[in-house]
Amino acid sequence: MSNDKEKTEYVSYLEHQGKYKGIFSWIFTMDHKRIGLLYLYAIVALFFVGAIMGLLMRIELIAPGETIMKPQTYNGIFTVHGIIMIFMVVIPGLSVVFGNFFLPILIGAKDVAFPKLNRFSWWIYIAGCILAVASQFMKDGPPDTGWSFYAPYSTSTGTNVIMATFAAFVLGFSSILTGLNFIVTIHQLRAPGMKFFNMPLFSWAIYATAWTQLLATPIVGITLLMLIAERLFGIGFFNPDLGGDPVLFEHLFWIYSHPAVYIMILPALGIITEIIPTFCQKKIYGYKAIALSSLAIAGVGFLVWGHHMFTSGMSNQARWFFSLLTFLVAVPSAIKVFNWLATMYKGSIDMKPPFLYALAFIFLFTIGGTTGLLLGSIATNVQVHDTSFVVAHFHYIIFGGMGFAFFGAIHYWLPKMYGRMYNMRIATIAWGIIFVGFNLLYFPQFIIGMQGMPRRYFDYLPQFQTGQVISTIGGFILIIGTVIMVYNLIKGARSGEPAPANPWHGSTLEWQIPSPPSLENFDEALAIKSNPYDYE
Amino acid sequence: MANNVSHITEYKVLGKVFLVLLFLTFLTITVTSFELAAFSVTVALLIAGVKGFMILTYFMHLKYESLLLRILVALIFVLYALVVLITFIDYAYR
Amino acid sequence: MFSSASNFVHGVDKAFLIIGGFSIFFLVSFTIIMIYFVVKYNRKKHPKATQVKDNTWLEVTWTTLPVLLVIFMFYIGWEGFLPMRQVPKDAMEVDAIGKMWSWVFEYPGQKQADTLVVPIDKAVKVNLISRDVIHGFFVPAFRIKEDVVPGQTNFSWFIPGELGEFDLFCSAYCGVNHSYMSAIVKVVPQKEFDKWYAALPVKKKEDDNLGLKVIDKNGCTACHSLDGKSSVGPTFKGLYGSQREVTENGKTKTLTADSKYITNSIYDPNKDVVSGFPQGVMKSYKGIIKEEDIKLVEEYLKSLK
Amino acid sequence: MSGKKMHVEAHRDDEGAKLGMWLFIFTELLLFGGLFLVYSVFRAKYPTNFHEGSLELSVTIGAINTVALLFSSMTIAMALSAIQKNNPKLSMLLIAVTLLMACVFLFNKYIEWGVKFEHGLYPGSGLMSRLDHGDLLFFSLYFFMTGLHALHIIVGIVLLAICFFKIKNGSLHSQKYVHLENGALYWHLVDLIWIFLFPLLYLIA
Ligand code: HEA
Ligand code: HEA
Ligand code: HEC
Ligand code: CUA
Ligand SMILES: [Cu+2]
Repeated sequence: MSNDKEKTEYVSYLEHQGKYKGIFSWIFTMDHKRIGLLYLYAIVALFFVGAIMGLLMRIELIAPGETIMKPQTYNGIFTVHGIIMIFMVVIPGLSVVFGNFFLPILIGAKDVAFPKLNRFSWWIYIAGCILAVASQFMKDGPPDTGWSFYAPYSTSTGTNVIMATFAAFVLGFSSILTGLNFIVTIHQLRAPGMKFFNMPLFSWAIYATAWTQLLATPIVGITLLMLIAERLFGIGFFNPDLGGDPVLFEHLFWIYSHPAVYIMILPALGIITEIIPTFCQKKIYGYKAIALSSLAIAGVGFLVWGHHMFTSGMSNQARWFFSLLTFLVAVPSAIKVFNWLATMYKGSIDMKPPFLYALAFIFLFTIGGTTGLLLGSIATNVQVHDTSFVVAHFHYIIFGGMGFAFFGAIHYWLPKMYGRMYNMRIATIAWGIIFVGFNLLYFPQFIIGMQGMPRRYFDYLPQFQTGQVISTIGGFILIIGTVIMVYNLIKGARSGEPAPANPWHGSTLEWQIPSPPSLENFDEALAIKSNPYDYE
Repeated sequence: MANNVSHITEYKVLGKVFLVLLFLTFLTITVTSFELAAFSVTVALLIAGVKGFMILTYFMHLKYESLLLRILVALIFVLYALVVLITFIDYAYR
Repeated sequence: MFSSASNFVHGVDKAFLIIGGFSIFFLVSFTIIMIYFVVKYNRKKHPKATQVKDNTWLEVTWTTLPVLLVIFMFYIGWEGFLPMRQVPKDAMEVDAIGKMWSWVFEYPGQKQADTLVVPIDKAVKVNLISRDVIHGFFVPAFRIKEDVVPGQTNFSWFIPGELGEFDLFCSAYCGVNHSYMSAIVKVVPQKEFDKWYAALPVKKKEDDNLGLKVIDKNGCTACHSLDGKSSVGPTFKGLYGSQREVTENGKTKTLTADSKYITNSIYDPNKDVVSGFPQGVMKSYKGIIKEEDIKLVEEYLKSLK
Repeated sequence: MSGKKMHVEAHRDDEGAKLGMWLFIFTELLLFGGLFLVYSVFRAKYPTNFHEGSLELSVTIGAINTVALLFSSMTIAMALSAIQKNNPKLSMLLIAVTLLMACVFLFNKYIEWGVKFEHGLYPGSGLMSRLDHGDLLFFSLYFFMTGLHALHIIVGIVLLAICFFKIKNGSLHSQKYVHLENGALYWHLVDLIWIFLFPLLYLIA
């Protein structure tokens, strides 16, 4: 593979001098690690914007009636909160940050298959973000449709829907190209000797995610184009006044957006699968089962979209079919949880922050997932559909799942990415505050949801106030914890103590190279283990 | 990395495939001009399916590609068919 | 739990209890297991991990058991749900008409009310009709919910089992005043219902003012009152000919509400925004309301002094 | 730091590039797949309107276009064979023929759409909004699907034209032809989609 390269001195990718200098060495970089960091910064910034909007909603909801904003503003805020969080933070999220940074390293490659394409995806991601943010400030005001853009409301409201949907389209394009890139990378660039079943499980998760991105995103792409055409020309696809069918829009939207939730969670499951064996110093239990369950989730996950539409007037046959499949798709997730617990059994457990996040993940994911079962059961869905129970479900599983996995991943890999260490004590304290705040914030929403508090409500009846107040308090605790965490991480990355190459005694490939890695990742030939989690 | 040596398809084969496709096109037009009612959709889609298959196998060289790619292509069509079928579980029973 | 407010409460709450029970069971046992492992196998006490071999039987078990369990859960849910789609033949039919931010209930014999009054212990079938966008018909106490989709008639039904008043919410997001689109379901004894029904006035003949018809058809009254009250948009009363203070691109100016102004307000509502009202709420009706019809609207507005 | 200036040294992976192209084709198939799904739903809902709608379209133009695309598909496949056999001249000629056919297709499309536009039938026109529901949906779908397809034709033309010039300046040759291979794959995809569009829009009665 390599030509006669002379032994070179080690230079980290952060210091490497390329063709461009200064800021351009980042904007024009083709290095997968730098692109990963660029995504990280963008995503953290957007997450911050989205989180502020979440808090604004919480403040508004602290008491019935108008508290700090008008209904129209509230509607704009939850829409934009949803669009930012879903399309710009969690869908790309883990796969573009940690997938970009670590996928090539984990499989022993120098870079992704198409570095230029990778850079291009990053550019259009930014273009999409700019479009979406701009749609907030354009003349007609922020879109107020909810992130699901349901027709015919979205075809008739006067707000800036076209720009927001177009932004989502552009972001989808970026997502497709990233997925494509990763699939080819995994197929073509595995280090010699590494078979599919020798790959670390995070790569498997990325692989399954990438397929979902590749195959599901085009459907929402075309749907959003149809929506735009509908608004521009009145072509009638989704407008019942013109013979169209709004439920068809729901179908098309969820054909994408249900698989999209697995785009969010699969890499998170993969990261937890990396963290647990490392901190237990133990081989992962049931490697094959975990690898295949990722594929199973991605595959079956394609066919259950109708569970978002149980009350839309679908045929009864469709209702039971989707409900049954929804239940079945929960099983592979359950298998993963069992395997993680089995991995901890007789391990040698080190309670470092990444592991704490993994534990919290299992707890929160179980709550989020099992409330998913309550949503998937038709009888109970009728009661809690479109109530804050759903809101609690997906915050638990997205923020509690994907979000905590993100926090765990950054605590796990920060020493490798920056070559520095953060303060463990502060990290642990921040973890505790975040965990408490999180549960205070979302748990009450399950209860008021079951009692009938509808979602997307600017105002509510007095009987729901207790829950709403607790929830708002939790929101503030949560944000305190997050700020401490972020501060600690930034400080660590900039001026922490230098980190050794393998601070956690991990066994996968990224720990066998210096921290931070050099430009080409691997300057020496490496030995591929047949099981990446070999702690013998 | 080694350069792959793709299979080279002979001009003659391509020409023949084209003739078959031409014939099939002619066939659909004539068949659908009869009133076969419900069948015309099926027949037209069937013929289109055959044509698509020919293009995939010969023009797009799938015949000479790796088994993996062939399986993937097949899976995409299966997946799409499933999505359509499942959507129609709703529409057919409304 | 298990109130008798409607005939579905039992089935739904049973599903809540069973599925929720298993969920809590798993949550609690996972948590206990995690804590136990974390304490027992802590690195301080257990510095070297014991490698454990995969056990195929264990894996097969924890795959098949959950499969059986979820199929059982599915069945419980289906069982609780199915009655919601099986309406008895003798059910009384009421149309629930949702339009932006209010409900109207139409009883047999062209009688309309804005509260859903129903007799106790009698089956009621509610036909769900939307005049504009998707709404949701949701009565939490009865455990029923179904979307009100324009262009298609969905339905919901129930047998109320308790006297009293119950909240009815719009559950599907439908615009600015989504959270105010609520109503009351009032369950009364049969006698009282009969009396109430008899007293209910028959819907008045549609107003034959052509301009008002256009306004009704396009749902303008969702935002514009005809009687001087301010709601989402400015009232129509006394609008025509008055001086309007509007903002365009941040600049405030005063215009006279003449024919041109009305046309512009309908075709390009976000250009001159009336002070004190939000921008972007009213959509453009270009291509939806024809110019002739706007003339009719104007005639009508002139009459609203 | 010699030899490491360029991060990704000119490492070539034709196999990977081709796999990438196939994956892209998958997304394109599903993109149109979404439209076909919409088509089938509305066809099931308004069978007679769709029947009558398809009678309005000229089978002759559709058939000519089908043949043009099939023919171009053959020539581009031959162009690939030619370059593999180290015959750049012939390859360029065949690409030129392909491009010509593509232009014939677009010209026909232009005529077809032009007639409709003259009759006032185009998305957003006054006539469209007065049509029957089923007819409106048929023509909306017709314009949307053929429009998107035509867009793909144009992209294909650009891709193949690039290949043409690459052969001309010698950067695409019998040892390095993956660009042409991918361009051809894309072109076949465009053809493949048309093969389904043609009967569904023009023929099925
Ligand atoms: C990361 C994102 C994510 C993930 C992974 C999931 C996972 C699941 N979701 Fe969720 N969901 C969302 C994000 C997500 N969801 C969002 C954003 C919405 C709202 C969209 C909107 O309307 O705005 C939503 C809405 C939603 C609905 C529609 C609600 C409604 O509007 O009426 C339903 C209904 O079935 C549902 C079900 C499920 C199920 C069954 C799973 C399963 O995959 C969960 C599997 C996990 C477990 C089961 C837990 C682990 C296992 C155990 C603890 C062992 C015990 C379990 C068994 C024995 C099975 N979700
Ligand atoms: C990733 C997904 C995600 C995340 C993380 C969140 C986070 C939060 N969301 Fe959520 N939310 C959605 C996705 C998400 N949301 C979606 C999809 C909807 C549906 C929209 C719709 O209906 O269409 C929704 C809807 C929604 C609602 C319901 C609106 C309604 O139906 O009426 C509410 C209400 O409370 C809410 C609140 C919050 C809050 C308080 C947070 C908080 O957790 C935020 C707290 C965040 C922090 C504490 C982190 C702060 C970060 C920093 C401080 C970083 C500092 C950074 C630097 C220094 C660089 N959200
Ligand atoms: C979703 C709410 C909504 C609907 C429906 C709506 N409007 Fe409005 N309308 C508004 C708001 C808000 C304003 C004030 C802001 C502005 O000028 O854009 C307004 C302003 C106007 C004005 C200018 C009023 C003034 O005081 O100067 C006219 C005239 C008007 N609307 C006519 C109509 C007509 C006719 C319809 C129905 C075909 C209609 N509106 C439907 C919300 C609505
Ligand atoms: Cu009507 Cu919400
Ligand atoms: Cu889902």
